Amino acid sequence: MVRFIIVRVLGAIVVVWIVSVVTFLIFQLGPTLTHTSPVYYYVGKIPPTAEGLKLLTDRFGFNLPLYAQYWHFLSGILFGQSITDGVSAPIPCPSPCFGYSFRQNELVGNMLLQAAPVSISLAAGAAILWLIGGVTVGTISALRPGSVIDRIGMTGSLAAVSLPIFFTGPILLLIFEYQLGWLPDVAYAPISQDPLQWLKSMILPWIALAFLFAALYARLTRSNMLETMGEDYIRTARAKGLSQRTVVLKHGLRAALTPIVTIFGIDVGTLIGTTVITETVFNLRGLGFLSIQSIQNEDLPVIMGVTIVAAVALVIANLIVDILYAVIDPRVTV
Amino acid sequence: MSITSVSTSPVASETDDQPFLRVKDLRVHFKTDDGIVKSVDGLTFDLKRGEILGIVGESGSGKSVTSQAIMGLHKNSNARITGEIWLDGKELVGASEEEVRQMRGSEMGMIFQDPLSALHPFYTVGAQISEAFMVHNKVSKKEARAQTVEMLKKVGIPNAADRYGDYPHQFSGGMRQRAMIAMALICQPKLLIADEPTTALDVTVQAQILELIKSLHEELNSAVILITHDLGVVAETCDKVLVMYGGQCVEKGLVDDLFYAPEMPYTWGLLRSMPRMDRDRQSRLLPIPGQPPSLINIPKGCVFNTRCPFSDRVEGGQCFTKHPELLDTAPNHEVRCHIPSEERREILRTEILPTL
Amino acid sequence: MSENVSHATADRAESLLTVHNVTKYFPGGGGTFGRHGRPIRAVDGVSFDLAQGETLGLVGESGSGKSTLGRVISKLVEPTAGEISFNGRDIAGLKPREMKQYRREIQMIFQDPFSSLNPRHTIGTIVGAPFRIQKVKPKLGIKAEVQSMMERVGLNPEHYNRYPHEFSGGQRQRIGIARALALRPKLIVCDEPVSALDVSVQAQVINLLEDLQTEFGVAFMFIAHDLSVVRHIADRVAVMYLGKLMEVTDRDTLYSEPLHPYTHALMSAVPVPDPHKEQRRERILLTGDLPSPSNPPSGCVFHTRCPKYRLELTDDQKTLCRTEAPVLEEKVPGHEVYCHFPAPRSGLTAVLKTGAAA
Amino acid sequence: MKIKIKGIAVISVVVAGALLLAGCASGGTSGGSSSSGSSTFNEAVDGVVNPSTVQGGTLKLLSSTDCDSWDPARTYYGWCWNMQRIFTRSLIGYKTVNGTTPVLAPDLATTMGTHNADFTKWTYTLKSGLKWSDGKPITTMDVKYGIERLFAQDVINGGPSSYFLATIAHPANYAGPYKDGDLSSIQTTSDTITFNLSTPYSDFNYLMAMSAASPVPYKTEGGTGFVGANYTKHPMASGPYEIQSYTPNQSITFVRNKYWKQSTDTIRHPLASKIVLTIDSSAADIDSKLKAGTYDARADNSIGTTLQQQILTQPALKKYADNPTTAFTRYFSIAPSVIPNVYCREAIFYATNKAALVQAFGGTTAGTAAGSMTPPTIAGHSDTANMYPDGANNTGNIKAAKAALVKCGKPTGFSTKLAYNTPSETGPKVFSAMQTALARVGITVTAAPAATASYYSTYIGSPANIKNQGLGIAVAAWGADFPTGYGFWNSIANGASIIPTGNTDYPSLNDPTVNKILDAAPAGKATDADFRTLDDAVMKQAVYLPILFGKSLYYRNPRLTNVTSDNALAFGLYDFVNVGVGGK
Amino acid sequence: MSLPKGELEVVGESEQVALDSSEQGPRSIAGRSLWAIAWRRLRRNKAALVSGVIIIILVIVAVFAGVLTNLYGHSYLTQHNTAPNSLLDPATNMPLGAFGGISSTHWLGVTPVLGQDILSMLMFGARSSLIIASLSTALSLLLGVSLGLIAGYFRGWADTVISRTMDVLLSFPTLLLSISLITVVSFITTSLLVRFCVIIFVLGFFGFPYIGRIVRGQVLSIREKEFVDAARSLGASNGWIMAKEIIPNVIGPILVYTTLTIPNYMLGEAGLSYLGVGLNPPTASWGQMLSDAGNYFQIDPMYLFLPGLAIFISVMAFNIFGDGLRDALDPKSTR
Repeated sequence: MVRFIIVRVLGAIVVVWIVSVVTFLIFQLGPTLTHTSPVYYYVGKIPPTAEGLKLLTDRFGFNLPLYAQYWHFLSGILFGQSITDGVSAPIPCPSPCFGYSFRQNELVGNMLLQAAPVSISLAAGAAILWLIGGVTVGTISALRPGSVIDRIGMTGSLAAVSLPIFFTGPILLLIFEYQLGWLPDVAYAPISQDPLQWLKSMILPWIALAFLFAALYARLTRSNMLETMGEDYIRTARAKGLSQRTVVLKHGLRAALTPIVTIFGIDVGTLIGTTVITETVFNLRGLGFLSIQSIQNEDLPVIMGVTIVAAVALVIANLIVDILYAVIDPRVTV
Repeated sequence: MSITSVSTSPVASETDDQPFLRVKDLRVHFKTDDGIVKSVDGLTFDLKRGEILGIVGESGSGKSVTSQAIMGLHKNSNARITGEIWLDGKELVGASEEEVRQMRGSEMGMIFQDPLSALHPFYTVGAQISEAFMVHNKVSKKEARAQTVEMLKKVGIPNAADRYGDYPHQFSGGMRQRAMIAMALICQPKLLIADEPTTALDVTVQAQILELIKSLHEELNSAVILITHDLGVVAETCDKVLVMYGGQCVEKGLVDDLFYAPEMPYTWGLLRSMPRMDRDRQSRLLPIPGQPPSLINIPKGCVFNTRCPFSDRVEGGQCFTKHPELLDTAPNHEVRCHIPSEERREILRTEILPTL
Repeated sequence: MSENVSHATADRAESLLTVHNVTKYFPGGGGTFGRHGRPIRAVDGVSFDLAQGETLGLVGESGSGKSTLGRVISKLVEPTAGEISFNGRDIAGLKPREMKQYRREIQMIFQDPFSSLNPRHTIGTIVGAPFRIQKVKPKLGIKAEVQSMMERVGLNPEHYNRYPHEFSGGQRQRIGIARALALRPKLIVCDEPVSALDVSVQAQVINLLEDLQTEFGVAFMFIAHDLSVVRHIADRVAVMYLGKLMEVTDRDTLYSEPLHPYTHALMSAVPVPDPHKEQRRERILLTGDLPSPSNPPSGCVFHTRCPKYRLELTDDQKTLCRTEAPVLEEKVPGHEVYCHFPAPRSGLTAVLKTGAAA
Repeated sequence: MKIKIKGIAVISVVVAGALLLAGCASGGTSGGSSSSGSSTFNEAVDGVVNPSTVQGGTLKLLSSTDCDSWDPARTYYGWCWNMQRIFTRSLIGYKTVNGTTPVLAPDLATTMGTHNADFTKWTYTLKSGLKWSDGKPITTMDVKYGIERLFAQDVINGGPSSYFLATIAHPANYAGPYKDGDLSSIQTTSDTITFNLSTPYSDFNYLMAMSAASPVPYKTEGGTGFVGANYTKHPMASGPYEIQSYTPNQSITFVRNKYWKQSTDTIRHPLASKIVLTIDSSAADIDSKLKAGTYDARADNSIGTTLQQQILTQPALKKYADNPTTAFTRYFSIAPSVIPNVYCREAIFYATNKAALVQAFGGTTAGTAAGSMTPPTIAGHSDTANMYPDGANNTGNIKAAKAALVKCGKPTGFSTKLAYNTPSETGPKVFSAMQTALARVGITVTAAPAATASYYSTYIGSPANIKNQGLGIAVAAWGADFPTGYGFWNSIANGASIIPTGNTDYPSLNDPTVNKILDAAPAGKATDADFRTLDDAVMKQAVYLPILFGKSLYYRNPRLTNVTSDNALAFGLYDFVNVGVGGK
Repeated sequence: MSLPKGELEVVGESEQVALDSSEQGPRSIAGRSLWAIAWRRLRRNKAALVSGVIIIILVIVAVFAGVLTNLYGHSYLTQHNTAPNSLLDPATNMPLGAFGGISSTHWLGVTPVLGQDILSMLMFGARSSLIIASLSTALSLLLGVSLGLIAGYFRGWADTVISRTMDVLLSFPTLLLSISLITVVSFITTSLLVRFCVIIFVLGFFGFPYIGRIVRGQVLSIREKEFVDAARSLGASNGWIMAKEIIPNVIGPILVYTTLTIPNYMLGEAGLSYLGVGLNPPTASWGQMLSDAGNYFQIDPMYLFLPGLAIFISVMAFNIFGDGLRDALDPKSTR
């Protein structure tokens, strides 16, 4: 097991490394392709004088060869670095240092730390909702295939899967916030400060996001469950005289949910960095919002930071899922 | 050992040697898109404690469906089950799911063909057996565990206590089937249904498992239904045999009757078509021509008529018009065939036995 | 069928296929980086030969390596070591064109009538595939040839355009046979061709195989776990255990006087459809499980489960079994055995010898 | 100056204009707290709504984005200049902000700057008793330092620094106080500060009224960790409020600066004891909060479509709304580098449907169709000027357009690209409207949307890019950074101001007549009539196609007192530093 | 088809036998391929059929959008925003009349601000949507099928390289990369064609690992089938085996996946357009409409509702049809 984990962690590190290289190349080379000095993407302005430009080019290291720039970027993440804005005392940026937004005058790390709780709240809350909702609906449907409940559940899920969040989101807002006025002030507040406000700000995004995923999970659960309930070992369980409840919950769900755990972990991991649309629709300042905002502002260090964090979240989710899978499915040889 | 024919002693249930299991006119029909599949169509048999009944037949002949009907495993499915199943004086077809469930495991146990897929891959073998014990016995986990280890020892699993915590995939095929047997028998049911228990196993392991079933059956004095397609297994293990074809019983009798005095042309065909290890090879096997019938469009008349080489010997083509009854031909020996009994024996003597 | 010919040693000279010391190791599983761990010795130094028109039965439990051996011979799997010569030529050094020729000479029939036919192709396509692949143009055209082949194996030639799912298991197996025979090969490796069939159908297929052998003079390597079927169809029989051959001899000798304890155990375990015999016969139960082929026992690979080793041998003899591997050699003329102490076993063979006079 | 409108950065405005409102400040009228007293539509535009002297309470503001910077030197958004007014003072300030002519007045200085004959030397005297929010006195060195910082281009980016770099004499490679120390051209005594300019500049007082000219504590700036670029996180307050807390992109809270004395400040009359600005990126949210009255006003720009529609249809709401002009002009830049033939450009002028464009920009509350570039608040404006008459209802003059096309030699039309920034609510609509209009005469336009962030700086702000990509038409907007003809025109029309990136003369207009007038203006040698001539000269080139003179729609909470529009700094946004909430 | 497995066995056989037994009766000699059987099953699935019809209508609308809007009489480019024929309230810019200006001439009303006909816009939106969805699906298929086939068939290092690559791709925050990529490219060129291509590339390329994995899995299992061995033992080359034996068997899953990927990419395009990095005007796009409608949804909810409904119906039709196809091709899968 230890060996398995080590190997998987090494693999994950390699993936993150590749992501860092590709991210660096895309975002560092991309601006150059637009015939604009990359300095622009750091400070948002090209200094009017050539001297000014050279000063900045040197300061950000754009005069160095690409590999050196990459190493600077990577070593910052690995070992930390000090950021200098040219005047004030160098700002210590401990590892993992994702750089410094010269536009926002903020360590990218701090911006990520500020945004992450929002995304995590969003992803976690929605995940709990959709997992419970989806699995329940899927299980009920699977137990009575072809029944009215099944049909309603599956048609509903199909419908829900087909509804984009930028459609359901505004409609939810329209109904609950503007028409009914139930959630008048939905500004996000950290759960540690104001749990009620936190809940109020999250409830609609959760519903919108969970609605979509619950539908996917209901379908997935149902199909897995149907497959599982047709397995020989379910027949065995029934032949033992177990009650239908035990058969379904202990023998059926256990096996049916195992593959879902994999998908679940990866979905949550993916969501943390990429709920761009949900966060846009609901005006939540999470990582997704931060990313789209920095893309629009062309704030390069932030874009790279978010991208890598999103990739790390996904890779970690993958890793956890892999390890978890080995734990819950004894057949996986470790 | 004797078969108490239902038709001849309708009051048998009040006598001392009442059959432990009585299946009467059992029909299991499935509704499908293509039509109704008559998997089992009018099956009747009795079984007493201490007896081993072999049910033989080709795939699709309704053997497994019968066994699952007895276990009540078709409840909550789209199967339509009619007829009667009496187990130890209790009728099962009309009973509620809950009543049947209570009896599953405690009154009747079952083992399946493929022990790997029949065991839950995520639970340890021990836990699965303990679970079977705990459903029907109010005991602590610890006691159940002790009982399970005991049972595992009994079915011949070495280091039973250590292997309690193993997962099914860590067991070999034979071990798994032993574990299945332990699971089926841990509540000491009086009826054990073994559905092709050795088909997936090698001959050497098959021999071990059959031995085990026989010895446990003797010890528990249980009734056993052994479903198989292998006449050798029947010859080795069973007291009585029921031959199924197209969802129906075509011949039923004691093992000796069946092997030495079979009367149904299908049984003859089965016996003749087998290559035998215990004999020098003949020049040629004598297969039954054609294919088994569809269970949706069961042929009119005798279910075997499309493949029977003797159907032209019955007057008026009855074989193709009239469904033959399952009739006594000798004590405890019933046959479903239009050919008169004497003629059948004559054919057996002159045409069949020499070719076996 | 050539039942009147005793193949024991007579035709060795004109052997069609000679297998010498063939070994196939698969890389051991486990480990994320793979390839470490002990290799699985699926076939471990097997030698035998096969004459033209002969049927060699290859029996053994699952995991004994018999299927792998069949696949090595039909070149689906490359052997790790050893030589295979066909018609006197070592097939290891065949050039691609010669290899293609070799493919024509050796065909296979598979166990699973469902997975051995591509469900998306019609029967015509399936049976005609050998011609297309080998770019052979039959005189009357592929369709006519295929239809005549279908007729020959007992299929309605009008079903040329039907799909495999429209046929029963037995019929599908006939399709597989037709395909194997299309190019008139010299050898067909039959990998458990009847194991998945019901008895009544099994007999039809066995008869068909025998007829075709007579007609086309093809040799069979007949892999099976069913000793009864092998007794019926094979001229010679090889018994395999854990990648090695335990005993090779002609059918009659094997069934009347098997010498290897493993063969004894196998034979005693086969249930015979005769209750009286069943009650009388001696039963040798093997204990334990098949050892892992990646970690075979030292010395004689069978000694861990050998009833003779356990019950009859002296300590010195046991030491020999444990430490020194026997070789497959002719202990009795025409009868090769892999055992230090081969001996017939009367209690067992009595049942087998009594013949039809039960 | 820039404003942000739904993600569009638009160069804009400080207004000069007509009327100066007498007695608006702390003058006469009642001090009653008639918190929801009578109010009418547009009341704050030219006057003061609910005049009051009641102090206390919290003013709650909303904006959709954070300021580009809170460092007075680095901000260039108009609304942020309005916010700077809350806590930052400079030598000169705007005393009167509403009406059409904001009036300059000394702020930190005792009087307006004195200058030499050719406007190359300007001297100011600092008031006494001025203190920073940490209690330390504000010195002339602080003022000087604040301006020296602008030269550190690698540190202090953003903001209108180019004005200062172009006017104040300095060594060629002077890189600001951080690297090169003192700038000798700015001389200080204990209470005076003298600027030596490299070129005459008669509008210098206007430069001194920019927040970029605000003092910054000499060398210490905002304290450890808050120097240089980081000053934005903790700018020192010289005005009546100081920053209590600031969370970027979330909120900023101002509380009263106890070291500020009313006696030193004739411009500001703060009432609220606290001002909170909350950032909420959803326009719909902002609208609903304003309507619900949980917030007082929007601090950054026009209210959203939803509230606009409600205001325009509900008189009960409309009376709390104002629709001031913004003194900026929305226009198309037509690049001669892409469309060299002036008649082809004229064809575009004639074919344009300004009515539809006004609609696309938000309708009549967003502005009125413009006939020339100079907005009403700037010298040289003429209500009647329209060199390219565009027909009744401003829907275009097809006939003239076709005639122009014939003269151009392309009677069947031609193709070009229309650049606009994205994402934006109006950009695509403006494009569609323009496309439809030009299609009427056979001119085909394809869309060239570009990311907002780089649109003005490197997309249409790069003459090379305009040429390379063939961006014949580009959406733009312009308002003067200070309300003079020179302030309006110099950056967009003077051939000398064309630079490779960050260019604001998008069509690269380089006309001798225009250049001459603009070159003379800093020396005070340009009259209003000259600017009228200039406007005509520009229009004649057919490179600036004016669309509309902008207006904005604002909504004020009924409880607000002392509300008036700030036309000097913030295109009519309310002058928040003087707004009260009736003590609550 | 929702029998528990134990019973399916019986049914499967009986179906089998049922077919065999019909040999006796008069019956067409031509066999019924699995496709024919799937088609028969599909025909019985009402919902799938209705969805199929909707898809066909959608395709027709997309292909003949120009003709249809001509017949209908309104180009979506026509703006009814200025006097004298304005359909908008001059003060608010919102459509006059109830429900976003629905009338006998403008069946689904007009847009706010510009007053364009919504129905014609939706029709052209269908075109954009389908072009992007189908071409990016094609790209995904091309990459996914070929790489999945190679990985699954040859295994070994090819598999390792391809699978790892797909893993890495799946670990990318693709949406962020897509947005950045589109932003960068749009800076270099404004060509509509390039824009289409970039969106198609972004959707298709980042989406291919999903189908690649599926195909690889399928190929891995198919190559273990004995018919592959049979072909190989006949001397068939790898190319022959892939083309003749394996591909025909993965077409089913690929087809199903295609019908399920198209709606995903429709949503993807709409999402990108919603975020402002999708299609630009004058190209009509549902996502763009939704994005624009977000500005007015409190005042003119119809404008939000209609493109939303268009996306919903199309996506759902594809999903239902895909589900139906899956059930028809593989009755045991009850997903």
